[in-house]
Amino acid sequence: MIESAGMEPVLSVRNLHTRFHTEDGIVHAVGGVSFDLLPGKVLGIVGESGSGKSVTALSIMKLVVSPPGEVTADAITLEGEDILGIDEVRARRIRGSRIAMVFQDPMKSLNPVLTIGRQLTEALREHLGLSDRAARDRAIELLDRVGIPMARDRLGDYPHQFSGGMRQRVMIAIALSCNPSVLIADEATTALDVTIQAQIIDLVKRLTEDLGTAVIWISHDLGVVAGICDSVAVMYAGRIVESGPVRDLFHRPSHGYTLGLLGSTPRLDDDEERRLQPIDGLPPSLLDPVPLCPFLPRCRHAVGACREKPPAWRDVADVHGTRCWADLTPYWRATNG
Amino acid sequence: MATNESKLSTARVSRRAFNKGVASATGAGLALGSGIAPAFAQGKRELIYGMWGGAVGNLSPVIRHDNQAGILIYNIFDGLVRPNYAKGTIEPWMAEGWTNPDPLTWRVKIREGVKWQKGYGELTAADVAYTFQVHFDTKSWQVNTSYPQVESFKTDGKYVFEVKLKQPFGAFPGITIGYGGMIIPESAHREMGNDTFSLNPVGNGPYMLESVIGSEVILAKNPDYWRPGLPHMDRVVVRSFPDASVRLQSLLKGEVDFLTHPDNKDVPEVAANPDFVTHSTPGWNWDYQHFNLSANQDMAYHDKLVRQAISYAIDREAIKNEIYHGQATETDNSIPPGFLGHRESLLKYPKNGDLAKAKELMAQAGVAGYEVEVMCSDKDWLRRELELVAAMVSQIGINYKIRNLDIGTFNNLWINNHEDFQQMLEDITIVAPDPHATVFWFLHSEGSVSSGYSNSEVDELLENAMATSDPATRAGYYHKVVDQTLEDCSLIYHVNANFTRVHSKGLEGFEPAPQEYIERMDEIRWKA
Amino acid sequence: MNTLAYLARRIVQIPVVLIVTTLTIFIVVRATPGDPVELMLGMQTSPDAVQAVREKFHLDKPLYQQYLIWLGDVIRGDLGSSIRLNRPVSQMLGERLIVSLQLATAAMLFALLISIPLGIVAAIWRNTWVDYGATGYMVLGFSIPNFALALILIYVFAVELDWFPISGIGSSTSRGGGVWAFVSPFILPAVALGTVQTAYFGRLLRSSMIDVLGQDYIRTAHAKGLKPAVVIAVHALKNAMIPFVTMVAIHFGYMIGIQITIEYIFAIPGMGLAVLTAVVNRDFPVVQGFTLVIAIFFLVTNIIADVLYTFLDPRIRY
Amino acid sequence: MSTPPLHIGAGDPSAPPAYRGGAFLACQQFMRNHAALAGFFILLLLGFAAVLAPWISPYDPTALKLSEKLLPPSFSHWMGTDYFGRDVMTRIVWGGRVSLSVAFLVVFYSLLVGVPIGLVSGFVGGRLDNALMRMMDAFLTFPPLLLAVAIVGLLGPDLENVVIALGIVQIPVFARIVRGSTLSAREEVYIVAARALGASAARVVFSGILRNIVSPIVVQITIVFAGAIIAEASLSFLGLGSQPPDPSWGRDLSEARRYMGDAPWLIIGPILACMLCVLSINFVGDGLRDSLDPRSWRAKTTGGSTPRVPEQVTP
Repeated sequence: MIESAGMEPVLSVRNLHTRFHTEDGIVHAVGGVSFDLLPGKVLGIVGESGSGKSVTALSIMKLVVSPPGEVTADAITLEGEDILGIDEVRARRIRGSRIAMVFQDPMKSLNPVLTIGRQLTEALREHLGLSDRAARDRAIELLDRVGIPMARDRLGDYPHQFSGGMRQRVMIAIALSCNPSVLIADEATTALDVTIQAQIIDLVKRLTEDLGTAVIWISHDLGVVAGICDSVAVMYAGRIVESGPVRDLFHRPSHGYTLGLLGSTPRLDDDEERRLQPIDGLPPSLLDPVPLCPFLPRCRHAVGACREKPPAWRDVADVHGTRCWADLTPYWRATNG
Repeated sequence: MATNESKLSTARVSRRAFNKGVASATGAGLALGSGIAPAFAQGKRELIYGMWGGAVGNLSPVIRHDNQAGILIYNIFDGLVRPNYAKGTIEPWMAEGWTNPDPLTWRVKIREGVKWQKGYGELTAADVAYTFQVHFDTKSWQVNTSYPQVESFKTDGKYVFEVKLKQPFGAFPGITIGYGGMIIPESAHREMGNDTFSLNPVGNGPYMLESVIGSEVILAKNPDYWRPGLPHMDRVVVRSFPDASVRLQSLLKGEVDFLTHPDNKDVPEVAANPDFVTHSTPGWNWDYQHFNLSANQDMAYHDKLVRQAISYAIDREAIKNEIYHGQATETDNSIPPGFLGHRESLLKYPKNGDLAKAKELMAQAGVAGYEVEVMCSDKDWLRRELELVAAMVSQIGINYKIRNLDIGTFNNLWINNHEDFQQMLEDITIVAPDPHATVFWFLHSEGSVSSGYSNSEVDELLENAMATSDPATRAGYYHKVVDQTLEDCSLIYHVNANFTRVHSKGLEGFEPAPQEYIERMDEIRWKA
Repeated sequence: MNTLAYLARRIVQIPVVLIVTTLTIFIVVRATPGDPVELMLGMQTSPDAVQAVREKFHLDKPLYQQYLIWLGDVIRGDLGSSIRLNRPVSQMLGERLIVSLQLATAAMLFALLISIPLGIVAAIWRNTWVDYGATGYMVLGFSIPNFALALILIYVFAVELDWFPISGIGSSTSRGGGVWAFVSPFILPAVALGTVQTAYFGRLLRSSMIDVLGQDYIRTAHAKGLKPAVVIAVHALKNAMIPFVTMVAIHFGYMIGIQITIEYIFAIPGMGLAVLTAVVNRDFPVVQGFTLVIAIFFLVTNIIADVLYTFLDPRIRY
Repeated sequence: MSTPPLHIGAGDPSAPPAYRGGAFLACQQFMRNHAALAGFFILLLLGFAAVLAPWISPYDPTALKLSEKLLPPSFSHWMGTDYFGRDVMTRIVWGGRVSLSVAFLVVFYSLLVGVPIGLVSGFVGGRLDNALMRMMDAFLTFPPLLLAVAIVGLLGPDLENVVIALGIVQIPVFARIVRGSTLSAREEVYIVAARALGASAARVVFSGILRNIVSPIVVQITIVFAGAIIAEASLSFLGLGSQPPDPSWGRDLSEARRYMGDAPWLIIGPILACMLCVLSINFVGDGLRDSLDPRSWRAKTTGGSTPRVPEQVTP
């Protein structure tokens, strides 16, 4: 469990479970996730696709439709308010104003038949009750901030008249329009090419620092996570298997899966002959989760304990914990690496 | 035998009719859903007439028109003569009288002081001559129907019209100046021309044409009609209802005040309905099976014994009850009641047919059975009748292969090229109240609608009947003709269908006519 | 600008299509056995009576010449006159086209009134009993012949309950009376005629709504915290409407062609019945004149449908 | 030192995932759709009833028995008798022969002509496409019932002409749908790839494009099939449909309208038959459309991909 270091977390999640009742049985997409998000900080959530990253975000945003979905947790508190049991009307008031989200594919995330201006000012009018005039000005200001040239006369344009990168900027403008305290970016840069990725990452860092917005950055790309996040949580098969400060985690990986991830990511400062070691096998079936460590079948560093009892959470450093029996210290690297 | 279901509806109808009656009497006749225009102060003077069939055609007496248009023309124009159905005679009308100085000359005295509508002057003999001339100039259908015997014609003074005939013609009053007696105003026709005249005809009858929009024709009262105080109605709105049962339901709902041609099935029920008056008069028409004797020589029906067998196999009473629901009279000859020369409806063939005799005749003819194509037009009750008849004749081995055609194809095969059909079932409305109009055209070998049947003796009898004008001798001739047809069976007659009209209880002044295309609306009025 | 170019190209093509249509109808009707004049003149026609009328309507000339004469007249705006009714075709058209359009509009309004909510509801609560109920009703509407439905409607609503009149469209009473007198005769025919369209439109809107609701931008709209009604009405519907409106426009073009049975039952002076009587009586000028107008109407509505498509969907600029 | 892959809780690991052809998966998917299954069996039933009519019908559909006129539904006459005393149920079974055969032939002919035209004009494009489409437009502008009247008038009222009359109007409908799908399919990468591999135009069209536009065609087949049954009924209502004595739903329906007050079962019988037939066709159509779409095939959990979170998670 990541304990907050003194500051009051803006968002804290305790034991979040999300299940889907499908014809083939109950899919445990998220199997007990807990974390805290500190104000102004960026928490990365990393993992393969299907590991429950996006479902976790959608569960927090209360966007999972039930049935077939079913979201349970001990507590989800946003700015001190428990948003677990609130009704749909209250949830709707929070979405977009207190907590906002940016999605992966900018090409499809904007409504093709509505103008950019309309999609920008909607949230403003809904949550802040701004008049059309005021909303327009705010929208132009937002577009300027996210770096869209000639914002004033682009309001009337349609999404298909914007490039991928520009659209993602608009998405960010929309998300930050009501100055939310938490921004969730679900694979926000995955669909963009590398140069644009870097611009978007800088944009998010700059804006969140100015506005003091806390960010949950969901990605499967360790490089991006390293660039933007303060701390990281590694998810596998619906559970957080390791979390801690980003530098700590990269240099002192303490879970077989984290090690495997790092092993399969090329690094600039690698010497040539280091061969990448892919993780073989397939992610486990989420139908009937096994009490043992879910990564066991694919883990290279499994020890006897792994096969007998489920790994308990243990702290490796003051804010860095893992759920793995193996002692992976031999694989740690010097911090200056 | 009205089932309780219909009693229920009757009760409901009467209450609704009662409300409507009260409302209209007090001039506030806008009942929900009833189409009656608000009544006038001094009682209603408007009638809505539910017409059968589709839209009404042209309304000029000098251009071929269909039966529906005939009804309207009959109320826009008054003819030279008028049939008296009760006495079965021809009465003077626009013609005050006519004399027959010699067998080939007829002089007709025109009534004086009759005005044309819309100020086109007075009706004179010149108009009559002009009308005949238009028929001959435009080679209209009447030349062959009503004026085949006319040699020449001229006016003698302002009010006398003289006609010279090629040969003596006893039926001159009934046909030449009867069916052919609708006169048009020379001044109006010359001014408008033939086509425009047919769109806004100018007549001398009780009603003027006000408008024709879509399938609705509005007739307005002719202010200077030659019979003072008539007609009682200011407006007659004629609306076409193609579907018979819907037409009747519109009457029951009060959307229509008067209709003709209801579905025969509903006649007994509506007759029992106290809010409506039903007239079901024996009509001057008949259903008949027609054999194409001018072609298909190899077909068995060319043997008259087979035809007699078919006539014996027909249960005419079943046709009357199952198809016409009692609204018809069985008959086996072509002269219906009310015609000169009528003796009995059924002279030779029993009402329920005689299957044994039919089989015997088939054996005599040495015919075990055969298949024949029988065509029928698009009249739904005739199609049902053909299915019934087919079942009857199948009992003596004859298989009627039914071919129901649309009216265009049907008439084309029957009227115009005579080769391509074997047998058919049709009904025919007789145009003039004289046996000549029915018997001659169908049975004379040169008759316009002959089926290839030629019997010199019958031809001679027909020509004699046409030539004499003494009714008794003409009747005698027609009796012999009928006896011969009963023997030859070139046509097998089934029934004379009744002509039915139904109107709301509040109306009076109707005079039921046995002819489909005559509807006298000059004396119709709403009861006070 | 290319929308106008596309429009121009489509409009230029209309005459070509019309010529093909009218030529085919011309040949089919002319080839049907039965000569209109003989049919009209009936039994006791004298040969020269027939000849007189044939000359009047150019029927004595060879077929291609007749077509060219007719085409020439049409270009000059003269549709000739009916052989059977002896009335100018254009006059008959004038009266009946309005009635047919009124009936088509009434039926379309009814269909939209029922199918749009049904389609949306069936899409939102898909695969629940709401969806099955709505789809079941729509398919029912699809599978009952409109004349059978008309008869049942008349029997129940006009005869037994006496809520609506049976006839009266295009009649003096409806013109003369108040609004209700004008509207009421349209209700039952509109329901009878519109029910089939309800099924088509409902199913189409349901499937296009389901597609749209699955799109990412709907999820974005929800993430923005917009009211569900706004998400459905603005975001989803505007997208789902694009194929829907096109289909509605095309079906409106069909409307006149399939009204015959309803006109027959409700005694409506529309175009269908007039053309049917004309075909049966081989009244060539009427058949050609009316089919020409029906074809023009169909093509125009098709083009409107395409233009609507560009107007509604900003991504497509032809 | 890699540990052997251990399938935990994923069913019997030893059964190799047998390769199952698309057809099998389509059937599997179709079986899941209960409505489609029900529709399919009803259609089968109607088909058998129509084919076996002479042997299974208790009464002769055309023999008149005036003594038993207008009897209400009873044990001996499940749907009562009509105005000539004929058993309504028998006439519906026999009527099915006419209506179903007309509908089947209409679909067959319009498919036979419409699909190739659509394929050619969609695939070839350019001036040929424009010409073909304008011709199709011309066909589409014919008022359907009027064309039927003219053709039945021209060729006579027997069944074949009714089929031709109704079929002609449906040809452009198929042509336009097939053209639309071909146009979009032609742009798909896999088609371009096939052509890049040197596949002949014919192979590309018939194996590539045709297979992928089967589902819109199937949906249209059900609509045209249902439409044909109703059109035959409308034609009979206008007096132009099939010839007596063989019964047809349309003609019985129009004859029955006169007895709606006294004998309502006369009108209910044909309507129910019509609706049952069209409903089952539509359910089968929907079922086929879903099952023919590979995306919707889901392999059972033995082998195959892990069961994923359902596609549509958000409201």
